[in-house]
Amino acid sequence: TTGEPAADAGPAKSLTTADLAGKTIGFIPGVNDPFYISMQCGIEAAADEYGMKVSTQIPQQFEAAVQTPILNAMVATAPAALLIAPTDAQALVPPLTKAVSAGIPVGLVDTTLADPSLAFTSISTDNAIGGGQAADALADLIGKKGKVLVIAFKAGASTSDARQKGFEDQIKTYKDITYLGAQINDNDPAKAASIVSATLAANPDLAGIFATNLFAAQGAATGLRNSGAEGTVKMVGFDAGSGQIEQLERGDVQALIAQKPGEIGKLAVEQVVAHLTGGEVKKSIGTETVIITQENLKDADIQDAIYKESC
Amino acid sequence: MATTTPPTTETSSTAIVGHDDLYRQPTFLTSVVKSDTFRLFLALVALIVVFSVLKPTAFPTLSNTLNILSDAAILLVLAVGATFVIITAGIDLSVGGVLVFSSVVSAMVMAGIGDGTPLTLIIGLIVALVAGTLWGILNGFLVAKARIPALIVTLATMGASLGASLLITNGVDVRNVPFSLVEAVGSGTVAGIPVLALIALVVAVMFGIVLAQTRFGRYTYAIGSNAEALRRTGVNTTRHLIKVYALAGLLAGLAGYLSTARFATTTLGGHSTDNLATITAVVIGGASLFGGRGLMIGTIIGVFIPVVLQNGFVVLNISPYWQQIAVGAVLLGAVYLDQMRRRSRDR
Amino acid sequence: MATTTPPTTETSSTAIVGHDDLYRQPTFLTSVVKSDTFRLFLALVALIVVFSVLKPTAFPTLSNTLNILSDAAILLVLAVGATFVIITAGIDLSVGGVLVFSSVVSAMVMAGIGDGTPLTLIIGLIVALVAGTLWGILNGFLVAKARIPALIVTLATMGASLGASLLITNGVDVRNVPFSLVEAVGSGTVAGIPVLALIALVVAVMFGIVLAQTRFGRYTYAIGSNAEALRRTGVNTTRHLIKVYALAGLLAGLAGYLSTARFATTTLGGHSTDNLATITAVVIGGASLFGGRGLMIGTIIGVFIPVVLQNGFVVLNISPYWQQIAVGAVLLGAVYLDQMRRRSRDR
Amino acid sequence: MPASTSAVQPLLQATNIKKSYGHVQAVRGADFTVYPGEIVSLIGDNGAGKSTLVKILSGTVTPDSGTIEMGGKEIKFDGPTSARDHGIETVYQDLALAPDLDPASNLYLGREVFRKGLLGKLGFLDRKLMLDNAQLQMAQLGVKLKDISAPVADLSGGQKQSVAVARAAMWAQEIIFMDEPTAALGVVQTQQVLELILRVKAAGISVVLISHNMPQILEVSDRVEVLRLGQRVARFNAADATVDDLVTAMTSGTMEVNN
Amino acid sequence: MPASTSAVQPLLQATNIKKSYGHVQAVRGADFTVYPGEIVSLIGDNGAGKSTLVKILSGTVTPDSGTIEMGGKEIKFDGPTSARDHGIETVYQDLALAPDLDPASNLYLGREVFRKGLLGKLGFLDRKLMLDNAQLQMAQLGVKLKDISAPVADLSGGQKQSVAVARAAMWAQEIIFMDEPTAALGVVQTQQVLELILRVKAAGISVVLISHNMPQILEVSDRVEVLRLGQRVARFNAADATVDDLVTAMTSGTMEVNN
Ligand SMILES: Nc1ncnc2c1ncn2[C@@H]1O[C@H](COP(=O)(O)OP(=O)(O)OP(=O)(O)O)[C@@H](O)[C@H]1O
Ligand SMILES: Nc1ncnc2c1ncn2[C@@H]1O[C@H](COP(=O)(O)OP(=O)(O)OP(=O)(O)O)[C@@H](O)[C@H]1O
Ligand SMILES: O[C@@H]1[C@H](O)[C@@H](O)OC[C@H]1O
Ligand SMILES: [Mg+2]
Ligand SMILES: [Mg+2]
Repeated sequence: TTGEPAADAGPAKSLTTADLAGKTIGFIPGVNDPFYISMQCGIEAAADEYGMKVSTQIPQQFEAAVQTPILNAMVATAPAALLIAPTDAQALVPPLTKAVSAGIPVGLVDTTLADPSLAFTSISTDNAIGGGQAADALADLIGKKGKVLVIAFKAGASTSDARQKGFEDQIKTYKDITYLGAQINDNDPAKAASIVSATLAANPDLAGIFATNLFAAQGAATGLRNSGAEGTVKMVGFDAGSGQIEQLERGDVQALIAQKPGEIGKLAVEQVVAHLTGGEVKKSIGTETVIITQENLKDADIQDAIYKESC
Repeated sequence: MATTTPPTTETSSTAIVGHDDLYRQPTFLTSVVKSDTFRLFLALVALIVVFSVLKPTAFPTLSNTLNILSDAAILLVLAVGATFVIITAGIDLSVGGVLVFSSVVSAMVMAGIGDGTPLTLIIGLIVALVAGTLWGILNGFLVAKARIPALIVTLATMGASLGASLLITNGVDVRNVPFSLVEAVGSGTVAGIPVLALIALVVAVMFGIVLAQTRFGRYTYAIGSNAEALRRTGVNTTRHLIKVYALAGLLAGLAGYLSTARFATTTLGGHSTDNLATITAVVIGGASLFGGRGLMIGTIIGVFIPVVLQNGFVVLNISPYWQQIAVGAVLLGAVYLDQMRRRSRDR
Repeated sequence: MATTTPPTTETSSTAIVGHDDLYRQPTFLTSVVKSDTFRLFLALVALIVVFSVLKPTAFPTLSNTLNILSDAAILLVLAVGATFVIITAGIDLSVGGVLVFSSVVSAMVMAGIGDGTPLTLIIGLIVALVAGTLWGILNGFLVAKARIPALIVTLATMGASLGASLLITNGVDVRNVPFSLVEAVGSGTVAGIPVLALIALVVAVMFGIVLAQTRFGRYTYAIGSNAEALRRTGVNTTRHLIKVYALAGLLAGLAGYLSTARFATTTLGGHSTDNLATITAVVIGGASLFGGRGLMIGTIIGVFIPVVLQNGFVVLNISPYWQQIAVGAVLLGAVYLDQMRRRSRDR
Repeated sequence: MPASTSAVQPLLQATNIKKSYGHVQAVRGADFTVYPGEIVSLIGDNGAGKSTLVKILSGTVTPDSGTIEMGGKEIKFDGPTSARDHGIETVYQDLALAPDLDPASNLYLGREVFRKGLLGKLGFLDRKLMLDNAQLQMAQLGVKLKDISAPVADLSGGQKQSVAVARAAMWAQEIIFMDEPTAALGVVQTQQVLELILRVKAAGISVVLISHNMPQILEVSDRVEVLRLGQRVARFNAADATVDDLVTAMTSGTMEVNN
Repeated sequence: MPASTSAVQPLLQATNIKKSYGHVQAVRGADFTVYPGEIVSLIGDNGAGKSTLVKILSGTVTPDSGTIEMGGKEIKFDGPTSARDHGIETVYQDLALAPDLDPASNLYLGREVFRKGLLGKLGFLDRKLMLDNAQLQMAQLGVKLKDISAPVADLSGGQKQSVAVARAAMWAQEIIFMDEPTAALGVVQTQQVLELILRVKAAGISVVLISHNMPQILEVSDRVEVLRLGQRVARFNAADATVDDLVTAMTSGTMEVNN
């Protein structure tokens, strides 16, 4: 893990770790999925060590307009600190500014803001690097030549954009690979499936697909299977829910870029504690990704990287 | 002011006007060709022709046709139910949630049994159908008995069924469904045709016949046309409405099962727009949201128009931003063509 | 079978039945208290009381009240337009897309000018209103002139306006909007009340008066009640319908501007559910999707019920999965209470 | 059947029926009697409450209070089904047709005929039979439809009314209520309906006729009951009454002495 | 105004009007004439095409072919507005009321009265004035409404029809078409409408009356035109005609010699 020391370390009033017991951390993920569930597990486990409670509220869609009222209501309950995966890099700035001015320290997890300075910490996967890794992995799988497609889960979501960008920048370095561009599935697996089958119809020689999150991967794998192209067309997916692992085992998918949501959660709680107790706070922490393939799947550390379904 | 009484010629017989002159019985062919649905069908054909001409190597191929069929299958099953609901002047926004719920409980049961024998698959199917039907009955009860507007009822049950699914799964998709289900139903084919598509077509044809030929269908039209008139003839309209929503639930249950088979997992996060897609298909097909009108053949065409559009645009590799615009434009065009003839009658 | 002619007593006068006996003029108070909307209002009050009792420290606070007002503001602006549309028996699914489009073009213009002077903000407002209105006119034209079902029209323009927004922004939200806009409108307050909420309330009251008191409002009811009757009286119903959709577009444009101010950016991905939320609010408020009925005060209450519910459940820290179920249940309950009295009349 | 004496037991006897809509009292303590096999006219000014009373007596509307007896036994209609089970059919003033369905479907609405055999068991309709019979019924009323498969919405005013009349006539067993059945009908069709009414009576079925056409009423009725402001104010033997008697009773607000 | 000779120029002259709906020919070459200040009845069997013809002559329906002249000049109605601009008002058989609006709103539909001053300019309605006038108009037709603010949907059949009649009478300048205006009316109200028709005529406005009540027609009309199967088959001077003449013309299928 990397990180730079925070500019303004610690809040006005410092507590001892003993004071933390019974206090609540509010957690608002981007949407309901195994990635955020694993993160919630990490947060709850870490909070438990300090006797803190976690109150989680989940938007039904990965949308700022859906997330904002939840945030506002959460602020009304005055938690000791708030951890949030903003669904838009800018749209969440005003309500989060209000939260901060209401005296609630805000930490960003997974996604981030265009200007994260209002948060005392932001912790996320380096998604651009992850996208680049996906490009390399896919290039290897297809022998560094052929047509590739990206399924972006949502236009405008910082993680989706960064993964796509990272992938695009890296895939350009392979001169024999033709990049077909990105199609957007709006977090809808069925849409991803039909995009894949239609692309295959237009490009029967499609060589590879990169799916930027698990909703995209789930649908893309289905599309391949329906067209009988599973295995022939190579696929790299972001995220490693159990469903993705199963697809990997079956050979529908060849590689997964796994994030470390549990660790993001754990680190986030540590930063909350540091912030509340006047310890040293890291303003920004990047977590790594792990590439999972059939070959390394059985490794113990890789098994750890698989997202949790319950804590 | 004086009134005038202008002159009048008394009648004298000139020609007997035959009664039957006033009505020219159309031949079967002309009545098909002049029907609304036929024009819609032509619009669909036109779309297919255009895409085929623009991308002859990729669009009109067997495999792409099968793609389109698979993409449309689950939507079609939902739309069959929605056709009944909409003809009653109702609306069902809950189908996506009910689909997910049925998918979840049936997947859990199958996973619980743990093997992939045909019996297990059949048990799973029954569970899905029952689960869907129960939600449908709840919808129907609240609409017909409690008289709460269908929009509110089904919006509420959409949230409730999705919430219940998340609760029982703890928010995580059920994935250990028997793979035999995926092989047999999800990606299986019979005579080269995807099983999913076959099931959907059988469902559409079967319920198309029910709608057109049976008393159940007739009451469905009558409720949408004038529920009070039907009630006054002594029909229990409440019960019929409940049955219609139950049918929509049953089909959403079936769709849930098919979805599990297709994706090899439940798809908790993926069905928030199914309701609009379904209603759109039915309305494209010529049914009126005000009830009393609609045909199953229209719904079938109405399902395929957006699916073909979406497939065609991806095949043409049109940028996704343009796609949204183009889909809208073509949709309007197709429906407009169809609509031109309907003017004379009311809304 | 023989027929009988039973005996008859000839009439003889006993009592004169006064005509006015047959109708008891209700007092103003009883007519308010017995009105549908009042019961809905009571349901809202009941909700607020329950939440306040359960969480007295967090729910009934000034700051939380202001939160709720801000959360409701943009939805309310949209719902005001939708009230008109729904009373005409129409539907507008495009508001989310039109909101985004207006937000995008006005943000781009303001960013282009580059300063944050009041003039710039006003230009931005005008751009947003014009953009929204143009989409609304397009909707109205296609619905009223081309006679395409409103559901299809507005679904198509929803996609088209969103697609256009994505195209002109290249899918990246416009972020460099003048911060003065955010300060003045987005998070500004007047006498402690959020400017957003003030604007929304002014809009609601103003158009509530238009609906109730002006010819524009009356034609709106008349079109939804019996468009053909209005047409036969010589009113240009096409033009009026276009105006109604234009108004909905205008208000979506305003909502887009307010959204830019609130979020300090355009929110390309954030409005796919605005249409259903809006329609739901109007229908909770007592308007009928079949047209001819609805009140602005109902819409206002109808906007606040779901917003208060959502806020209250989060404040109570109810598990999010349960929330979806609970929201549905409470919604049904509130509308049911309100609906009980409406039975007698038609759908 | 006994001769016309007060000893004849009423077929249907409604007593002190009340019904309000909101603040409006539509029927305020009305009585009404139908004897077996008679034609009784129910007359009254516009808004007197005739249609409301008919809806109550045919189970379509639930009264606020009052009793209804058939054959001396009190009955409670819970919905039109129970009225139908008592052999009551009604031609409603608003016709109560499904405008999107064709005349045949409307005639058989709620009494569809199934096909023979398995298909019938499955709920399949015998459309041909219903269509043919419908055409027959309509022809008996002097109505020839140009396009028998056109939805009722497309019919002329009189044609619509004929469909409603034909339907009630087809199914009645004990009583037909006819709320202004000839209002929209042509001369010939009106005559046919009056003949129909006499045929129905001859078959032992009672007819309750609502009409504003006084000569017509005196022509066909055995008795006349008069409603005013929601109450019965007079009863006449048609043979003894004149148009003037009827008009006076309808308009001058006297209330009958209970007999 | 000249005495009744053929030299009188028709106020409205429709020639060879045709209109089909799908496969159904509703009007098949009908002619129709209205002279200034007369009451002319348009009669015919159910389905003869009377209502369709009225809709065409009041601009509501566009004919497939045929010409309409007013005051000798050919006119094209593009919608009801232009007919209204020619001083034509119509009582439609289907009444064409907005059921959710109250009677006053319906009477003034399309001709709302604004408040005085600025508010009026802004489109604010003078609801009190309209309400008061509406009550007056209805009273003139002998109709007292129990709840003047109730939506028209809640009125009795006759009350609804009175609203439609009152509306047309209020606004007509040249011609009123009345498509069975008394079908649902009580005795008193019918008499009032007939008197209204005579008053209207006395004011120099022509009335076209459609009715199936032959005695009524002979009582009030100056002339009668007969439609059969979509064509004019006869014309009568009311004074010279008997009910039998009319019925024969309506039913026995002769076609008039052009005069
Ligand atoms: N559903 C309703 N809601 C409110 N008021 C109603 C309703 N139905 C009838 N009324 C009122 O009750 C009264 C009686 O109406 P009803 O239809 O029974 O009269 P009617 O005798 O049949 O008159 P008509 O001869 O005009 O048909 C009228 O004043 C009418 O306005
Ligand atoms: N909108 C329509 N669509 C189809 N057919 C129609 C339509 N309107 C009328 N018709 C048909 O045209 C014919 C004439 O109808 P119209 O209403 O003009 O008759 P009418 O003379 O007014 O009869 P009535 O005395 O019964 O009112 C009828 O056969 C009717 O079925
Ligand atoms: O990182 C997240 C993950 O890929 C998934 O949950 O989708 C949203 C992303 O932000
Ligand atoms: Mg009546
Ligand atoms: Mg007619």
